[in-house]
Amino acid sequence: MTLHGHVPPEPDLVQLLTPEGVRVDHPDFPLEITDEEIKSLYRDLALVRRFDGEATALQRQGELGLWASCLGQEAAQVGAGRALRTQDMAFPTYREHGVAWCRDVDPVTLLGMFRGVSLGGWNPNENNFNLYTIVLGAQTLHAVGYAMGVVRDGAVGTGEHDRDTAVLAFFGDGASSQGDVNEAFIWAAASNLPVVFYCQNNQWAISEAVERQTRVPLFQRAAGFGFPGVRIDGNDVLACLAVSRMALDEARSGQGPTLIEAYTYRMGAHTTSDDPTRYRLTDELETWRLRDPIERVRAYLVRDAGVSQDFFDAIDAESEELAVRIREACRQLKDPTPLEPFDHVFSEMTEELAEQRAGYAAYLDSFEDASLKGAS
Amino acid sequence: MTLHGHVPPEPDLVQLLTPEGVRVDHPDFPLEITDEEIKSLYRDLALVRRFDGEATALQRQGELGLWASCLGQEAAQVGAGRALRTQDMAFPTYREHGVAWCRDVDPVTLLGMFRGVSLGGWNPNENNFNLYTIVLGAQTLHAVGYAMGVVRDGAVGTGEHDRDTAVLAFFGDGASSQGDVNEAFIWAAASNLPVVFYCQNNQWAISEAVERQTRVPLFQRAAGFGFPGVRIDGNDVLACLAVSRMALDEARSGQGPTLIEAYTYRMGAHTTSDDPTRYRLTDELETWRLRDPIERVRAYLVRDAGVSQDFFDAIDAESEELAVRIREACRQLKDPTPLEPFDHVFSEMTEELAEQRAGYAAYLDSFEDASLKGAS
Amino acid sequence: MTSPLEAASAARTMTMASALNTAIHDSMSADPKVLMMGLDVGKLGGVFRVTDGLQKDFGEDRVIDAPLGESGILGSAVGLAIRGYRPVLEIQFDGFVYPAFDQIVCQLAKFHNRSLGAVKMPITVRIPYGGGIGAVEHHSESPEAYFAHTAGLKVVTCSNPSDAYWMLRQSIESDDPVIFFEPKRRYWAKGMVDTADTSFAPWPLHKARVLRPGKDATLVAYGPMVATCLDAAKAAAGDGHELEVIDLRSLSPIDTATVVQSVQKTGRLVVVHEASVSNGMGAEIAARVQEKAFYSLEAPVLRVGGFDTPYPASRVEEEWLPDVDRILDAVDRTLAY
Amino acid sequence: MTSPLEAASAARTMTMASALNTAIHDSMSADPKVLMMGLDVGKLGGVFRVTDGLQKDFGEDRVIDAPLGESGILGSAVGLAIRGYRPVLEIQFDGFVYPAFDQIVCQLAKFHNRSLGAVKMPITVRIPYGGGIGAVEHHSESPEAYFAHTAGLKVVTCSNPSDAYWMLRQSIESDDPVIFFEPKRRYWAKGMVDTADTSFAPWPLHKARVLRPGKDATLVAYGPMVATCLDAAKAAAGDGHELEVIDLRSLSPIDTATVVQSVQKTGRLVVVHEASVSNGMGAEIAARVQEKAFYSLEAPVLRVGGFDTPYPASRVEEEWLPDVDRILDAVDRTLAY
Ligand SMILES: Cc1ncc(C[n+]2csc(CCOP(=O)(O)OP(=O)(O)O)c2C)c(N)n1
Ligand SMILES: Cc1ncc(C[n+]2csc(CCOP(=O)(O)OP(=O)(O)O)c2C)c(N)n1
Ligand SMILES: [Mg+2]
Ligand SMILES: [Mg+2]
Repeated sequence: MTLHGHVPPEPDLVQLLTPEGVRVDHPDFPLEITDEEIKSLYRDLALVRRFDGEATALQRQGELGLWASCLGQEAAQVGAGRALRTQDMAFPTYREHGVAWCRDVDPVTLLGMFRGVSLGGWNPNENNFNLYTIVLGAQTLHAVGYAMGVVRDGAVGTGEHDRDTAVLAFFGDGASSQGDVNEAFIWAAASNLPVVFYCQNNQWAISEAVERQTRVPLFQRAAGFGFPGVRIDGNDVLACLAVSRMALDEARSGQGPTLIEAYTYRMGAHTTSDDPTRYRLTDELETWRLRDPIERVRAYLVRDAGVSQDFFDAIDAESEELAVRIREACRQLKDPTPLEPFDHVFSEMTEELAEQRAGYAAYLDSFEDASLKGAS
Repeated sequence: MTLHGHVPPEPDLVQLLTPEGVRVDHPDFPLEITDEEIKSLYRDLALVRRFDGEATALQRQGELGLWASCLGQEAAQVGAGRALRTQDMAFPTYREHGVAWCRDVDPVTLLGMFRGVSLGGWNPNENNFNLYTIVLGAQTLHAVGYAMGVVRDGAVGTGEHDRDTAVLAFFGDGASSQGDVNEAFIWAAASNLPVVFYCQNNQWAISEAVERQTRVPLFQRAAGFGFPGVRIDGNDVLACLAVSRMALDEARSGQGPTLIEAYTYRMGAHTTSDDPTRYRLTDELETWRLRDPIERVRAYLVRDAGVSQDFFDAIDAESEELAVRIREACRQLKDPTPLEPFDHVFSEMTEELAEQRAGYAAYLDSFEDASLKGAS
Repeated sequence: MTSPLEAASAARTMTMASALNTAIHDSMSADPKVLMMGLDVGKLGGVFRVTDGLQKDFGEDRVIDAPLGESGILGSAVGLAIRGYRPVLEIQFDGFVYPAFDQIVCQLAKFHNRSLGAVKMPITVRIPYGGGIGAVEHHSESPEAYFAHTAGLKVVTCSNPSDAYWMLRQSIESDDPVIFFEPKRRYWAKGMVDTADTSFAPWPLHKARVLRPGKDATLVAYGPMVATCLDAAKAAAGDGHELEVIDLRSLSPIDTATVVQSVQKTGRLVVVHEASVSNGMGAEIAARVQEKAFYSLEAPVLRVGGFDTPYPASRVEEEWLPDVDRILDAVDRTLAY
Repeated sequence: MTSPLEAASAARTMTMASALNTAIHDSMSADPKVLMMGLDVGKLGGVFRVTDGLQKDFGEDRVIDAPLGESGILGSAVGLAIRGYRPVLEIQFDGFVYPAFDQIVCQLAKFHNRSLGAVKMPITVRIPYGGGIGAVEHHSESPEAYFAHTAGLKVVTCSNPSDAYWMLRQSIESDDPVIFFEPKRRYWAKGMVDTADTSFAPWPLHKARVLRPGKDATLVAYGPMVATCLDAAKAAAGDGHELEVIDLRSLSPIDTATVVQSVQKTGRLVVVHEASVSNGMGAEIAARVQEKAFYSLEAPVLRVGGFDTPYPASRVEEEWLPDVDRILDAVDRTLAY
């Protein structure tokens, strides 16, 4: 024998709806779902895409400083987001606009952060959707700590539907290389915490292909830490929903963490600041276009569920309304005043900071007296 | 199916010499070794134990500030240490006195660090034995970087015995939870580096049992990152030697990283500052005493290799000489002068620091003038 | 460890370590959301025994031996706080806080701000710090300035058992993150602690305290150097110099007013700390005092601290660390101006 | 990117980004041990294109897209240095250096010392820093004081393309670790760079430079604030005040002498930086100047910097950052003393 040279078999990718829109069964992950529910998922997907596209447009128009598009990842996000129960808590990265949507976070609030009127600015505990976290992987440890709290609150394994709580931690293929993410795995395993780690492997971390991070499928990492991992077709909203549900259920019932790798693709640039033509081929894009997460649902609905054009027209109209609403609301977002940065540094402003603030206020006033700043 | 509930089979523990001193074969890890070589390993083990015990005694006598004993881990260290070729590089923690021994680092130099006359103070490139690293896990990334250099130097996979170079990175069961160690796994796997990660699972991280870090055997973690892992009887110097050799050979030949988990036991306190009676039972100690790494080699030598008492007497005498030598040398280690801390901050002292040093020198001189310090 | 509640009637003499232990105990008794987490804080009671007995009293769910990762300790504490808990953390030694630096600077310090005040971060990070105990590398450092430079953190340090008790209780009660530096070489120093004081906070957490009045020059110190400065003042008194000694206590925010008032009286200031001088706390205090007491200063503010070198090997640490002589040397220099 | 060696004959106008790129290129050409490593530094050429074309010229072995972990980047660089390499590292943005803080403070800064000089750490850590570019959180910070407080590190920053080129080359040639801060909002500012200057180092790496002489007050700045201070000085000249502007360039060690000399002439000093004021570089400079130029100062050293808050949302950053008006306000205050 040698130590090296054992090639593990290529993993299954759990799929319940093919790119062509054919509903298939998976022996391990059954999903009971009505066509009405699938229509509702379609609506989510379509609206998220529209909102995301509008945000990209707003950035081009100079209304946002930046936008990190989730184009192509809508199924991965909506599938996971719709698997959550109200009491569950989600810890997103900066790209989970589809999950935010499912958690009823107003898209305009998200825009506020990318416009630069706030650094986040929503209450994580209001919709059980944490603030976006930009430092890669940091939020996975927050998810772990939150889950420790859940356990201490006795909100795991009671069997009560509205009490048992799971935590869903998002991260990307790139972030999987951060120490924090691996520490989160360790903590979750060692204390058997109710955390589902949800890695959207969109094949890229800015310009670095996932091969730069790992030479084996990412979901396999979980087994090394002692909990299950599974790779799913991240462009198949049904697979994402089914597997997320099962993992969240098992977390809530006290069976511990799971790692889900949603195999998907970042169809857009990393952010609006990025130029992907510098590092990837359009071929790849074409391949993935054929696996579009929305088209397949539409194909299924049209062909197998007999959904009429009216339904799609209505959603188009709703999308358009949404776009108009957020566009206008975005433009009307108020800039912070010069003194607002002092406001929430501490729960109560320190004397030291109050003094600094007062000095700055007096300085600003001196311009009002002088009637304009910049005249000196 | 459910995601959870699949219990992996308990791992094999590679063993070539039983606690009773019986030589056994392992189908995957053959070891060709003469009795003369085993006698030489015995000598290493015995001298390392003597040196380590002497250091503990020196600490008790107030000659050292601290000592981190390797008692019980001699086989894990000597087995790995003797598997190294001259050109290989070892990155120890703070407990690898047995590896230092194999690399011909003078024990007295190690004592200097624990006495407090230096912060390390040997040249890592002289014996290809890095400085002790106290910050847990940090050295595993240094090993990775060093291995990147090895690859860039074309010192991997050439087939030249004295050129191909492997890197051996030590860490403990506790340190396995640090982000750095997991990042090191990621880097080594992604770039297929010639690193052998060598985890001495001595069951404890100060007072924390290994179960606090992981619920599955540590060697399994490697597979999740895409390289082989193997658990060996860390108290069996032959297993340690055989498996380390194979892993280092495969690293040198360009087959990439391996994780070896040497399953062993910290027979002593964490350090001389520690009081293990507060957190562990003596039962455990008794169990492990029966697995002593040295006794089994002695039993084998006496029973199966017909080694006479003379051999053991000679080693006892050599041990005693060693102890005397280091005891005396330790007491004679020179304290740094007050100005020495300024010496190696930079490769060339900055003007700023030179000024600070001059100011302090003048201050010290003022006492010499005044003939004593502390008189003010 | 007897709970102070059982012995409420009177003040007691205790070591600083014991005062800290009692503070955590009392905070945990008072509020079920308070948790204690760190390495070896359970059965072992921490390497300095500051958490001795707490796991026995409050169970493994509230006194948590963490997996071995400082980033994990800080990051999970942030998550616990989002869920409404008030974690008290122990970093085993000063030199091991850096793996957690990212979570401290980017998350702990900023989360409340990022949420526009919606989420509080009532996390206390206890860090035994400073040198003089003959330890190996990374066990004797004074990293306080890194944290004092980080907006969103409060940074305090105690110099005696009574402050240890009360300042730790106040820190745990604070809704903001507090980095709580414990001068490890003073852990075994004894002092009176009145844990039954009903006014709870005998002294505001962020206020400095004049420990010894004097008119010739002011010494400002904190943590381990306070006792050294008091010794220096005693020695100076023998030479006829009356030094005012201020225990700064809070490093962020800084009670500048107390220092300035003193300097307005004495006209001379020496700041003392173990940390390397450059960009240390002494720089900030000097900068503030020269600004706010410009016309009062009869000599420049002088700084006595560790040199701008890595903390040295322990056999030379006593030479490297500020001591009475080096402080008096600075006093002589300021008086000579 | 044309190698400057091919165009050695003359000075050229280039952007700071291009000057940095050329510096790395020339360093890599000059010494095969120099490597470039970071996130997205390969095909993409870095998010700011500072490493544009380098991978094409030097191959993937020497221009390395790192796995995504800053601790890994720093830690592996330390290992490369032990093996004899000279890594140049790119940290993508200021706010992402913290996961590497432990490796920087405990290893990079201390390794040479720990080895008693046996091992050099010729590692350059490039960090684009500072605000004013309308970015989201963590992309606009100024963490230089953390590093300047860390013994064993050298810390420098450039304010113009020529310094960018030469200081980076000098940093890469240095046998000590250098934290090299690049003012990202000035990446596209242009200036003359003479890469063919045979004297190699037109100005010592750790020496400050007087950019504009003046007699009424001194402005000390570095990196992004140098241009702002020059603007302020121009505006002040209109009001009849002659301000001397010093580009500090090196934050550790600090060229105190140049600053003190200036203050001895002007009697007044304002220090300007983007970082939060408390415990920032301004504190250290104030502390040194009041000590070394005590009798020359006619007014206290004033500091203009970011407030003691987290870096704010970008729509208010221009108000938060020091600008010409805030600098002139401080100048007015110091002149009024
Ligand atoms: C600690 C840290 N380092 C660097 C960055 C800069 N950065 C932002 S996103 C990104 C790539 C992340 O890739 P991945 O985790 O795959 O997520 P994706 O963007 O593809 O959704 C990088 C390097 C960061 N945000 N945090
Ligand atoms: C980053 C860091 N945190 C904490 C410590 C303090 N510490 C020293 S040894 C140790 C336990 C290490 O356990 P393990 O890795 O199993 O190695 P062992 O001591 O058993 O050989 C701890 C917590 C440290 N050295 N570094
Ligand atoms: Mg990605
Ligand atoms: Mg151990």
